[in-house]
Amino acid sequence: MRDSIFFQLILINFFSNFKKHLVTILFSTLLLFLLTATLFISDSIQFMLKSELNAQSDFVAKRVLGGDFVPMPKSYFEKIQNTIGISEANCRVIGRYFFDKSYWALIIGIDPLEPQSQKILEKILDKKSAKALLTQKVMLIGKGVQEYLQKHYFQNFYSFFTLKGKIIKVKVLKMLQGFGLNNIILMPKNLAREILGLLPNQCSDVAFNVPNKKEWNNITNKIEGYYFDIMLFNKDELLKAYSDVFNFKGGFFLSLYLSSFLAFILFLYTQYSFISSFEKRQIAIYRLLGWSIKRVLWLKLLEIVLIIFISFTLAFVLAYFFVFSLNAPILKLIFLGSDNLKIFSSFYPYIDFSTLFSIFLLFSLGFFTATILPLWRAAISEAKEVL
Amino acid sequence: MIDIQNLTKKVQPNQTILDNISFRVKKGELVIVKGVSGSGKTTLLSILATLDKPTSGKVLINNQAVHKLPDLHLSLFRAQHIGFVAQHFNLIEHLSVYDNLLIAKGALTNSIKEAKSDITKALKQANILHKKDAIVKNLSGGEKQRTAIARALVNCADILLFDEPTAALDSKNSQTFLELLQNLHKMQKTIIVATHDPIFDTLKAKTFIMQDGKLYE
Amino acid sequence: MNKILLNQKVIIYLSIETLLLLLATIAFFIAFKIVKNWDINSFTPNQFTLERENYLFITLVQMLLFFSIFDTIYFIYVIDKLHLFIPGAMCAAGVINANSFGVPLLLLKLFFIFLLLLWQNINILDLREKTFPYTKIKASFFIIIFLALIAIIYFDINYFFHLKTNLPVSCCSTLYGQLEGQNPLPFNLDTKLLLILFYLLFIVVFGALIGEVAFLILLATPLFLYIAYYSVTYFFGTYIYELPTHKCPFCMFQKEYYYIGYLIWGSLFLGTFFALIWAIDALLFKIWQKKLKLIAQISLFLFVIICSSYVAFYYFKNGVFL
Amino acid sequence: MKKLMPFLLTLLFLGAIAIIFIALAKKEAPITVVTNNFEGKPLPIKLNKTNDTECAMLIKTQTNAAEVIAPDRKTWFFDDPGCMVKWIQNKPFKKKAKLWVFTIDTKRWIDAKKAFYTTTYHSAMHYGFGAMEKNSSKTINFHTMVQRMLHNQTMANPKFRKKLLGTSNE
Repeated sequence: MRDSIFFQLILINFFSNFKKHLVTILFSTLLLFLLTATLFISDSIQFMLKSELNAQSDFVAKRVLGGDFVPMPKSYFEKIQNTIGISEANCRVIGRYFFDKSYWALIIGIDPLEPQSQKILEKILDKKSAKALLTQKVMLIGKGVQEYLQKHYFQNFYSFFTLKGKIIKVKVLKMLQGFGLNNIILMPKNLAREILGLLPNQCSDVAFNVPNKKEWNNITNKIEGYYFDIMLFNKDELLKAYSDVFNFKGGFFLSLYLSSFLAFILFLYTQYSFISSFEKRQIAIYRLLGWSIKRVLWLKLLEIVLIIFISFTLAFVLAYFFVFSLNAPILKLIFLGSDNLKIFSSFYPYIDFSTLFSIFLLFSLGFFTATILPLWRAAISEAKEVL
Repeated sequence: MIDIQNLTKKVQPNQTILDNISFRVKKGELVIVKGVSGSGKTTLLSILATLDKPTSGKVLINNQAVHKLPDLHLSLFRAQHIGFVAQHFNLIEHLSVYDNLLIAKGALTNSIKEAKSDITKALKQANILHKKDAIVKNLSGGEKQRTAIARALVNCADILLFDEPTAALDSKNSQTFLELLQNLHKMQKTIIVATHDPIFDTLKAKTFIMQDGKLYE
Repeated sequence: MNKILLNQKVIIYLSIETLLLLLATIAFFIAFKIVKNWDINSFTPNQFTLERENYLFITLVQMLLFFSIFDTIYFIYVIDKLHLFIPGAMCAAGVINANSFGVPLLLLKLFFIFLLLLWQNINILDLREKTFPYTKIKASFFIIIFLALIAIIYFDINYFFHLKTNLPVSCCSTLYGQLEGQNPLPFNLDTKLLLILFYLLFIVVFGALIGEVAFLILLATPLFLYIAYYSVTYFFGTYIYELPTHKCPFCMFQKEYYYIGYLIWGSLFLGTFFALIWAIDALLFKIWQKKLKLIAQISLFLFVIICSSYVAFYYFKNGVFL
Repeated sequence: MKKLMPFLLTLLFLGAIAIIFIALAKKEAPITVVTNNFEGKPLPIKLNKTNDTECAMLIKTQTNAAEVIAPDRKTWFFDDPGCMVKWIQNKPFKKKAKLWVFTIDTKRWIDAKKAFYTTTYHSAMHYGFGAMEKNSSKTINFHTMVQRMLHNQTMANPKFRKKLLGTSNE
């Protein structure tokens, strides 16, 4: 690179026409920054969702009544549990607890003695907290819950108001760390039943694993045939459903972006169509010295490559800082506006390089398409005209 | 060797700049083309420098019919064989002397290592090595000319063309230029100078006179 | 609105295709003019303009080639990622077979790159000569390329607009798995014969490259490409996935297999394309290009080595064949 | 050596072509379709050598198998009446084609449109339709069978299976 005359001349030309390029770089950096930042956000969310889903159990069986999911009797659980091919079946007690209208957290009842179908729970439960959960009225809470409690002057406990009008005081045992655990409360199963208003012989739903993925279809077929009122959801279906949401949002944003990209292309075209006499003279001198049209054109195109490269690097650094350090103020609202995504507090720095590659491809192609004609027009400047 | 046959150049159908010119220049010859301004000297020179194409006639340089070449090959030919020093030198003013020569070198090669020694050599030949890193804008007229000459020499061109070389120089600098020209002549370069300055009358050279687009010996 | 059309990757892909079409359209107009008016011996201003436009034309097509290669890689990547939205699809195989436009589209895209490479080759030969003898051929040839691009765009639109997200498709195991009793291999070959053919044809192509037997390359290379496709899908693939029942040409593009698919298919196509171009040069233009030959040889060799080494490593590791 | 090489390589290439021809001649491929069935009568199925066109499985028994004979005398084979119904739905010759099933009770080919179907038969693709020549209280007619097949009201649907059987399939 350093031994390349081409490279030297690109730099020389770049700084000669710096004012002109500066405007371009500013615009393209802004545009790329917006796009990169949104893609970072959506990639990061998708990654977080995926890893959260991977930690979930393979299947959840839910009971439907009145068009909504309702608690199911334990007999359902027992029947499912006895099906050959499934493991870690769990009669789950899980549900939303509304602190007030604007804030709710997910209560998950756990029994440390049962096998856990959710891998993440196994990780959280150390010996000490398992013992406490067996014997005391305690809970493990996420960061969001902690913030709520502090705001409302609860210190290390909360008084739950059950659906039957009873008040139950529960001590905070530990804080939960990690994404996806923001608004979660873990507590003993029976306590959770009481707070959520479930009867002792009821489960919210049944979660279980099917280790042999080839059996998934068979098991679904079998268990769905047990009762008319149960539905089975597997991890893959959930993943598809989640992907859809962000697919839509990302795509919508991208469509908006593309219209501004079109404007940018037009801007580039006019920007580079104007060739100053200063620039024209320079090219004429190149031609005088034996540079062919083809060679001049390539030199100019490589200058564009340099501009693209600078804009891209700038945009990448800015977007990374904006999303993963500043937590994407403003832009975050577009993505996390809907409340079902409350579980995230900050973005996990995950970058999908293929998306970066695709932006780079599209952007550079657009850039070249816009500038090739003006550049060519500049490159065919005849030396004799400026002698 | 340059061989021009029946060269005619028209700008518009009725405006003839060069009218049926034929002549030959042998290798290592020094030729002076005299004529008042507007007589077509510059056009003739730019056709010889392969920058312009004739309306009709043949231009053979080193046995290559240059008027037939497409731009890609013509440019390569120009870079390899022709050094052109224009009246206003055509340097890029805001760059250094070195960078100006680098551009010329860039037409043929992409290796800086290769270019560096050639550039130093050419600067030495044109006696401007001491100003290597100076910005062209800050040079005097004579220095600018020497830079332009160095640039013409950097690719080891065998044909050198000068358009009004002394027009912008004072008499002292003009004298220095003559010495330089004689040195180049000794190096067996084919040189063609278009001028109306009588100072060249002192030189021993083949002389043509240009008048209204016609060439007389 | 179709859900697929709102996918980021599909939008980006279709935008890229639009831009490529734009580039190609400009090139097409110049090509048309060149075919009509090009005359290297003429000294009219018209010819000079045409010559200048010729350089624009060349740069445009070179850009088209450059971006088409990345575009095709990106296309494979996109359809691989789309399997999330299509019920039943496990990888690109299901997505590309989701409607009847997918497979022709992919084949067309590969063929398009081959055509562009061939064009670029003629271009190099053309520019080397001082009279630009092939410029008219080049321009006419580009008109064909342009038509191919139009076809690609047509298939693109049809493919993505008809990609249904509510209809289940088959995953690769049913598409490429052996149907009961049915032999999926061409010419009724069994695996043993397929492998014999694979290595035999490789020797023929490779040897023909060394011995510079152009006509043989022209005959044997397409057959080798065909046989190699089946060999990789039905034999070598199973060693990549380490599963005798997993027969799929696309899954190897995924991260689980270290994206090896890009290398395997890339080297195969590069090798066969360059071998063919070399042979065409030799037969048509009587030019023997050392560089092309070398690239073809290295790519093909690399391809066969990678494929074979998967089998060899599996054998060393487990002591048995699948 | 250098002169011999093209010759040798050509020989090798011809060898490759020869292998292809030998392989082509060696064994017959499974049957998926039979042309020129001019009589319009159902053909006997070569068991384990004939593919079901819809689900691509080999047909292992003639009982409850089905055939479609198109107006152009092409014949297709199916191992389950359900497969036949599914396959023919988007074919242009849907109405003109002749449909045949091999009955369970009388063990012979009859017109599928005139046959009756039990709903809980252990059929090849688990749709549950078993072709019968004789009507009974447990059978449905062809039209109902087609409707149920297309509406996913078969034994392959777990909820519907439960309704049909009254209990789970255990």
